[in-house]
Amino acid sequence: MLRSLDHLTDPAIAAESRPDRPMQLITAGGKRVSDPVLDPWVDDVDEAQMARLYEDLVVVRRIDREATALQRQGELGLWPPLLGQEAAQIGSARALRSDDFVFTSFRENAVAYCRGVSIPELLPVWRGTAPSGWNPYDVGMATPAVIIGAQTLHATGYALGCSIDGVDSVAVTYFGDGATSQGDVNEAMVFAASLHVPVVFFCQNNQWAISEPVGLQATRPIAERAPAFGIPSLRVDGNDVLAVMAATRIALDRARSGGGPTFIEAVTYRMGPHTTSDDPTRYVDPAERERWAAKDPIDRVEKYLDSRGLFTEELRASTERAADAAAAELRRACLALPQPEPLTVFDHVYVEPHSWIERQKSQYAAYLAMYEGEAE
Amino acid sequence: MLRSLDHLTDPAIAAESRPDRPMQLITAGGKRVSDPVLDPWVDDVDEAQMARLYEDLVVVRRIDREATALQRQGELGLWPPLLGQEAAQIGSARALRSDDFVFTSFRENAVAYCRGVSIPELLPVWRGTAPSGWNPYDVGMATPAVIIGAQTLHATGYALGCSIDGVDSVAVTYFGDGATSQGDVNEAMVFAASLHVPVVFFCQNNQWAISEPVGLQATRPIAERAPAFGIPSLRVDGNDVLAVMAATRIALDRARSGGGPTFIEAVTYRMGPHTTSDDPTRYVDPAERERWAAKDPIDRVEKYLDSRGLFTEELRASTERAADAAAAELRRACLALPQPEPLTVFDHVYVEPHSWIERQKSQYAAYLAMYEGEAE
Amino acid sequence: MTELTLAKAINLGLRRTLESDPRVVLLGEDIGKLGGVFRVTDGLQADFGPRRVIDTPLAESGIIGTAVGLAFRGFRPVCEIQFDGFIYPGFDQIVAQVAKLHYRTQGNVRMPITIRVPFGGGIGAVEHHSESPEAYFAHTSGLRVVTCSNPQDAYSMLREAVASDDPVLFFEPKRRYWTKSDVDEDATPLPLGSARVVAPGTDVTLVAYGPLVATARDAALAALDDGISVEVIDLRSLSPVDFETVEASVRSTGRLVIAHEAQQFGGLGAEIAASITERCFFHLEAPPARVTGFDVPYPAAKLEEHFLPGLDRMLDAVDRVMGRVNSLTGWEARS
Amino acid sequence: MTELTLAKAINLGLRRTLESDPRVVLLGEDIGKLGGVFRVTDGLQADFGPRRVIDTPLAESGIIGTAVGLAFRGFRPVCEIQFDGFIYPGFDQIVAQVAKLHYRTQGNVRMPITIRVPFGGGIGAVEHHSESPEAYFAHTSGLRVVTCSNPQDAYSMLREAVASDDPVLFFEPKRRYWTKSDVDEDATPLPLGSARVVAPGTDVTLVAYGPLVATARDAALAALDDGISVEVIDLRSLSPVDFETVEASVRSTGRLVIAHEAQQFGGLGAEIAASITERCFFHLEAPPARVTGFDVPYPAAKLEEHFLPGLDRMLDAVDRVMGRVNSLTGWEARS
Ligand SMILES: Cc1ncc(C[n+]2csc(CCOP(=O)(O)OP(=O)(O)O)c2C)c(N)n1
Ligand SMILES: Cc1ncc(C[n+]2csc(CCOP(=O)(O)OP(=O)(O)O)c2C)c(N)n1
Ligand SMILES: [Mg+2]
Ligand SMILES: [Mg+2]
Repeated sequence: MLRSLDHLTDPAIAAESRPDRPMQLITAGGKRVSDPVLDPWVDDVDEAQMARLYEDLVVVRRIDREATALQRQGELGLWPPLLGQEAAQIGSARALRSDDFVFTSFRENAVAYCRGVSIPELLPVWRGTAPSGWNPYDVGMATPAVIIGAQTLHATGYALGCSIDGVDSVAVTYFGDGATSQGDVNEAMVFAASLHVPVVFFCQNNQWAISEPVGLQATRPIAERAPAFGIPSLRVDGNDVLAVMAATRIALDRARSGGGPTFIEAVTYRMGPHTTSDDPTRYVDPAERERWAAKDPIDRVEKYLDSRGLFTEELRASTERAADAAAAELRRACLALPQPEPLTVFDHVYVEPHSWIERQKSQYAAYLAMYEGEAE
Repeated sequence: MLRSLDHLTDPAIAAESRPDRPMQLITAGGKRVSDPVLDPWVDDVDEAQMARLYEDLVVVRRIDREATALQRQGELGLWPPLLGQEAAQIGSARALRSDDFVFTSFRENAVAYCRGVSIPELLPVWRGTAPSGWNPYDVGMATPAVIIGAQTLHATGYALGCSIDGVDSVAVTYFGDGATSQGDVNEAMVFAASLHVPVVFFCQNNQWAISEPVGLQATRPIAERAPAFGIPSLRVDGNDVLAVMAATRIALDRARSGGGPTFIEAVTYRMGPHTTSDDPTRYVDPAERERWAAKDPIDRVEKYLDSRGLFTEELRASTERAADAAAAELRRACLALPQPEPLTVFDHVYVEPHSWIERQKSQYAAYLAMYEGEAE
Repeated sequence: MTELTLAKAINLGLRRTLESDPRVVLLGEDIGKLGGVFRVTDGLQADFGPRRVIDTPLAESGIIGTAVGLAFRGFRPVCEIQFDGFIYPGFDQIVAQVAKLHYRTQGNVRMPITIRVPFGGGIGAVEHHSESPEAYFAHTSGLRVVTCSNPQDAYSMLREAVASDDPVLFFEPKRRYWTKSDVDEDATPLPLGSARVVAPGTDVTLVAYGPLVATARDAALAALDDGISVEVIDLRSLSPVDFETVEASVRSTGRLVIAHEAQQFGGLGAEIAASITERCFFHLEAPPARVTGFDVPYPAAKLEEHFLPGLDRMLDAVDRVMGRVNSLTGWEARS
Repeated sequence: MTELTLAKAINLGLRRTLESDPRVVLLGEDIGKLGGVFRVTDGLQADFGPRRVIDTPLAESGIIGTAVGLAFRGFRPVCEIQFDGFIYPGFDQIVAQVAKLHYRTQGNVRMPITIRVPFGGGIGAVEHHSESPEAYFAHTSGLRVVTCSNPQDAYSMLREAVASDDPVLFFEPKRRYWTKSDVDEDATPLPLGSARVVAPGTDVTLVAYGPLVATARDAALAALDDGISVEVIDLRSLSPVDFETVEASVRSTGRLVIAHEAQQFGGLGAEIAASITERCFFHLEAPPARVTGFDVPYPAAKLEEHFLPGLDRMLDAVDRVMGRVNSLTGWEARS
């Protein structure tokens, strides 16, 4: 199977295989088209699986919408919507094994969902009740990295660990188009190629880094950069859940079988604001957004299923029930998040005892005792 | 003339035009070969100019040898030999205009020589009498950057300034193969491409970063990386002074006429130790070094001149006189460098008065006065 | 004289600077159409064009390194770092290049670069958006470090920072961006390196800067109710520190409290305490007290009120240097 | 018991650690065949292979970031930064990731990373090869910072640093790499966070660390000739500082001098002076004195003797805290 990627390591041919139109399996209109590179990697995806992917897409969009609403209502401090990027995240994350390990930026809530992060665990960071929501070792996914690009090196290091350990687990890192300008992301590619480690670089090119269009970060397609570092790359329609899954499987398979790193550019679009604090009307051309709305990742799966007679009322209803339940759970969990105890501010700074922190903590405890006493 | 580079912006074709053998005009055996891309750029280089380039090569090698000797004799704290890289530095630096501005690493003493840095000015950094040896504005060249890769961003910024000012001066930055792994160098390419500024990235791939072979930094030819950032690149025989000059002229011309950045990889070899503190016997394969010795940048020019009947006894003798004179001046200047005055340690920290430094300085002056008094 | 928010005062300062000096250029992420995430550069790209107000690729080392090259060519770059916690990828260029190039070139090359950094907490943000990294830069020779606490200073200090031939780290107290007060463009500013006594007092000197100056003034008012007269000094400049002003105050009060949001260990409070102790040892009635953020990473938003030194903790420290009962005496009794 | 140089003692420590813990891996530039520019890793790649002693590409952020990923997978990476001045490109990964990940993940992920940094001056080097950046890291919550002054400590502290489940910045006094003395592999080491009284005394407490401990001991001997008994403390740990040991000493001597090579403003001397003043105010006979590098970029080699605090400047500070004539009294008389 690896052979199918051989051509990508030769940049001369690779350039040809990455035309302006990214690789696709389901068109915006819901038509299944064939792609000789991708097809073999999803021939096991049957009707039931497509229905499950559909449910995933709908549920994570609903989670995202509900979280956005909670922020608007003042219940979350901030939320980074993934609206429009559902297929890129679901298609890739559903291709992973539980022993793989994922290092993301902060917009990858659908990836977290696929990894098994529970809905309540998505919230503490954004409600401000804790610096993170889950134990990375429970789900094989680090908590979000806010410093743009930093996590790509962590994935490279983790992958180095996998290869030292001789296991076929893979490290997968998610980052944006803007992140590709950071030194760290380029150093990660240098290290990954040089150390030949099993890491997948998954770039969601959503066309924006806050207000900056991707053209300000890169004058060539982003997927072109990796081969020059010695890392084959794939440019895939990021709104096509099936194509994304196929591309990710190719990359994972290469990694597991000792082929080293692969880079995937998933071409998608950020349909919402950068975060709930952002005002995209200042910089987004509504016509451009409209064009992308026509390529919606969920619409096309609906149409595809429908064209096969699979978009039954039962599927629609069960999916809606699942989405409703997720939204309700999100809201309930959000409001139920406990206010942290004051002295926990001193917890987990160090593993081992640290005289300075311990003194500060006990002094602050005395402070609280004294003034809480006064207040009573 | 720019047309001649057009093909390089298409990576598919560019890959073809950069075969394993870098572009060449004078072979290791001293034969003038033709290269359709490079030829037109050096058709003005006549016999007299070739003789001058020859003298440059010999003189800078002699300066380098003498400085190395001075270090061995304890007169310099350190010296980074450029042995083997004379053609890469002379060929490129002699292509520049005086209003261009150069940002180098620390091994570019031949570049400094061409920029008009006087021989005594090369030494203070290495003898430790001052943090730098010349005024950058006198010669259009920053003093060396020791932090690997940092200067590439400075060149990009300077070039941005040129383009804001609407002048056709060019910023040229020199760095090594090892430097290409640093985030800064990659960010410099991102910025240069995005801002479309007149900068030339000149990479001397001398096969080593201290003890690390270039294969540890890059699994693909270094010249391949730039096109992926949107920067055309040229891969040239760095031991061929004429080919290097032609490539640099191409890049400068592109920059001056609004074509933006160009990347040049000059393939050469570090024939000496990394610095005089280094012990390359720990890691260099003598056979490899021998193979490169056969490609010596000076030998081939001698042979080339000889084949044209130009390597006259007169040229040989006058060149030797020039080299002797340079070496003698170097030695004299080195020994004559003054011990800096103690209180100059406080000079030039700030442009404007700074209360804290002024107090420290006057307190240290009192200290010196008191204890120098005692000592008498 | 116009009433402006602190953010708008900086915006006005940038505008006037762009108007009066053609060598000034602005660089940063999202500073163009968006006007920066805090709108501090709002409207400037529209009015001065994309070659003077430059949206850069997303890389802080790139921003600072590019500014260095511009300075080499005689420009006066003003860089915006989007949030305090994002300055570290640019740390090498700041510490090894910006701070040292004038020294390295023996005075031949100047680095009149201003690096604007919204800093500090109190806005309920996620990680990396509430930090106070000023001590790193104040410990770095070759840099000037300043911060403002009110719109008038924001305006004038920004202009002085850009006019300075030295590199200046300009820390903006982000939780005070929306503080409003009068700004007089023609007012004669204090020199950039000087502190200001913002409330006179006789018993205790309370030194603060940036976002905590307002809190310190409130604390001084509250202390007065308790019969303690607190002199509040707005430090303004963190490198150099105007020790003359602090020293004069402490010589008269005999007591010093220093407040900052940054972590305590190795923070500026230590330097001020140490330097003032060196200079005024025999005038001190009590050891200088520090009221600071704790030595933990900046915590989650719902805990930040415990991390941040507020009015009550300042008053507790005032009690401490006054020799009154305070939490430390309580602690000593317990331990 | 073997006589070893400090460099060889660290080499031995690394070797024993590699032998006893299969999760230890070494990362750095030129640490393989070359054995590092100071030969601290000499022979280790040959004996443990290139998958445990890894020559990395030339990028410090890459080295630290890769180590973070390895730590995520349960490894104990030991990174070498070639020289002090090259740590800044890795600053973001250290400050924003290594230091914070345990806190960020609420204790779920540990970062048992050791970052080895040859530091300090006195070797006549070019720029960026003689710096003392320890205060940046000591001011960073979540990191431990230590340094050694002799071969025995070099060996045991390295082993303790690697064994620690917290990230440790391990500063190696490069100009003492060739100091020789006995190393006992079986000696029971002091805990990593503790200071050590290396010469007892009664009049003045002199605190030093790393390369200046030897100078401080010499100064104590010289002071004795002058009738002054100096107690020398080797700080060893810079975060946390073992204030109990320093405090106990100052309570008995009443006088404190702190010496470090790093620039003074905002350096560790300030923290120690401030903290000890807080704790021992009424025991102090004089304000704590600091003997440090000046607040200038590290100067050219031929000037470093003026930058570096040597024995004479230490004695001058001892005179100062003893109330004897010293350069500061001279300065005060002049100004
Ligand atoms: C080092 C750093 N600089 C700046 C920021 C502020 N910031 C947060 S997200 C973002 C844009 C990221 O764009 P991209 O990588 O394309 O990811 P996207 O937001 O589109 O998912 C910026 C500039 C940051 N978090 N970290
Ligand atoms: C940031 C940084 N890291 C490490 C070093 C130490 N160092 C000096 S030169 C060098 C190798 C540079 O290799 P290359 O870029 O190929 O240039 P060359 O020495 O071959 O001219 C290294 C690692 C440094 N100067 N700066
Ligand atoms: Mg994006
Ligand atoms: Mg090299």
